[in-house]
Amino acid sequence: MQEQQPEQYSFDFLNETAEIVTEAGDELGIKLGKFAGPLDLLLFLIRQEQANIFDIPISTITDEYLKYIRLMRSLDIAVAADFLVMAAQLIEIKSKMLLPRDPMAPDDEEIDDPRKELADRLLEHEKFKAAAHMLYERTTIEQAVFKRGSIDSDENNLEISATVFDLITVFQKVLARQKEEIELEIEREEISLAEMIRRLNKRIFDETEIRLLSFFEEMHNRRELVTAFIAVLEIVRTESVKLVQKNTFGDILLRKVEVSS
Amino acid sequence: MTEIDKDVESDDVAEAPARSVGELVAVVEALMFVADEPITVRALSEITGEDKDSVLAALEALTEEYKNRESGLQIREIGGGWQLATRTELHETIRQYLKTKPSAKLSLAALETLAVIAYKQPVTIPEILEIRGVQSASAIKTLLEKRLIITKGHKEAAGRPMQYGTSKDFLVQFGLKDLGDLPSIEDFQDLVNQ
Amino acid sequence: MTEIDKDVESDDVAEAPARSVGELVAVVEALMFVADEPITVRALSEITGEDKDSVLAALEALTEEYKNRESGLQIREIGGGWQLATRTELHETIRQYLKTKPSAKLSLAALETLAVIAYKQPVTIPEILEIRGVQSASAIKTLLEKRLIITKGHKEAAGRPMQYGTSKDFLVQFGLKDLGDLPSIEDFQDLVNQ
Repeated sequence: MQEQQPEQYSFDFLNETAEIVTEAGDELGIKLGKFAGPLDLLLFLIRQEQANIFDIPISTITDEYLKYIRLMRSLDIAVAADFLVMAAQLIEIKSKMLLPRDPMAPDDEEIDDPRKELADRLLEHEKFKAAAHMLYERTTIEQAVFKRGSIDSDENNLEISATVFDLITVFQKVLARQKEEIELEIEREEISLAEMIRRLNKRIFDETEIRLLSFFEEMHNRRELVTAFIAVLEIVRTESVKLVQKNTFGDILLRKVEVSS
Repeated sequence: MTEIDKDVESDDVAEAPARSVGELVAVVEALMFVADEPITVRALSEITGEDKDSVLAALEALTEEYKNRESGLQIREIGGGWQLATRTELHETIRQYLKTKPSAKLSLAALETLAVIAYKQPVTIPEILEIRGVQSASAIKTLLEKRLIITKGHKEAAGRPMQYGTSKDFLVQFGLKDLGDLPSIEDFQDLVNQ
Repeated sequence: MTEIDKDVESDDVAEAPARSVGELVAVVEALMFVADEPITVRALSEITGEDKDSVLAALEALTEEYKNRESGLQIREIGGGWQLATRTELHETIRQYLKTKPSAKLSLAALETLAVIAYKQPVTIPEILEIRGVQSASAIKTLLEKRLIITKGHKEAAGRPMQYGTSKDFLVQFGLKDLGDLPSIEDFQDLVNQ
């Protein structure tokens, strides 16, 4: 995979209509061009060579396969691991084929053929592709059949009919929510007394006067509230700030003391 | 491959199709069946492209037919439209069926609570509150009523709170052999995180 | 409140009600109409108090009747139960009335994964990978969300991987009576070799 000069490809990548057309956006990451997977690419190459699955011209196919992967890389398309695994397998088969055959071995090609396992996999894959096509046709037909419209006795749709998958999905969401809350909690608890005093000072400096109650209401939990309360006591004791209550039961204000007076 | 798409465009009704009376009756029957509410003669006429008199005749023929063969269903003219419904005499049996119909249908709150109980059992109400962050009392009542959960004795802790776990019905309804059959978080990690 | 248990035990039925064959057919028809999913012979037998053979005979008589009178509806055996639905040929008119489009099709990747699961169930993700040659995680997630597949417990093997199989919804959406209704996978071999 070292040479960088443009290669001649025996098929036109941009204009070739392969049989595999996948519209699923969600699988883009694992799709290589039009090929859903390495087996699809192999089948395409074999068909292109008009070769037989039971007698794959492994050397040619391997070369084509590797070219395709190089092309992908040159186009900056991430080559999925599945394609690389297959590339390694092809190279391995190719090298096995190059080994001279043991002349003394029994004349049983079926067992010996290093391509057999691959051929079996390709056949199996083809079968399931045919099965997928059958399912596609069935669901198309099925969509021509309609169930009755809703009637009074149908339960209302607020309720969901649950499966095990719903259970685990919901449980994961609950755990995620709980984790988020705990993290928030931890974040909040990290507010030290010094930090609280600093914040309070800044507020009074900026606003001249603040309502004690609304300051306390900004706290997220009991612990923060306690810190805030101590901060107020501290600030009143040491700084030029005083607590003011204009009338009984009125709002208590924290006010900056005028230094000039 | 699919020829289904075709019909989407043709919203206006074409030239009156050469349709036999029997065919009109069949179409009217199917349309009443899929409609969510009583369907008017006018609507039927527009869709089928047949005049109102023919539609009305088809509806009347169908009504007679259902009556004559003593079907479990009947055609009713109601609220300015026509409707397919069950025959009044059978309501007792139908009510009985609807009542006993097993249902795994749950509200989201109940489903969440059930999930927590299934995965954390045995678990107490305060523990569920801790995990869900909200009160679960009515969800627990629902789940007990639906017999999806059962009590599992008191926890040996302060206040001896009641513990809950899933029932045998839970396994049956969710198609599980035993609790070990429940997928673990790890099983779905790869799927869900994508 | 839920009588889920009932149907598990009471295989034998209450006092046989004096009901004519015609009446049973009518009740069965009405129950099928009310049910919002295919209703099983067993459920019908429990509600009506008639034995399963009589119920089955009634269902078959009804199926014939709908066919003979060229109704716009049909009775189908599907997803392990029986269902009343519209006749296929009428889909254009019905779709025009409902103003619906055929629902989104599954991607090829999802269909392939579903095919492997349908034929190889219970099957694990690594086993699916072996056949498809590609990672199938997102396809599996889609299929789980669409409720076409369900988990089938853990495999007793290294790592105890989760196993998957098809759901009842799968049968219904693909028009299958049961899994035996699927064409044999070996039949596809001949197609491949051509």
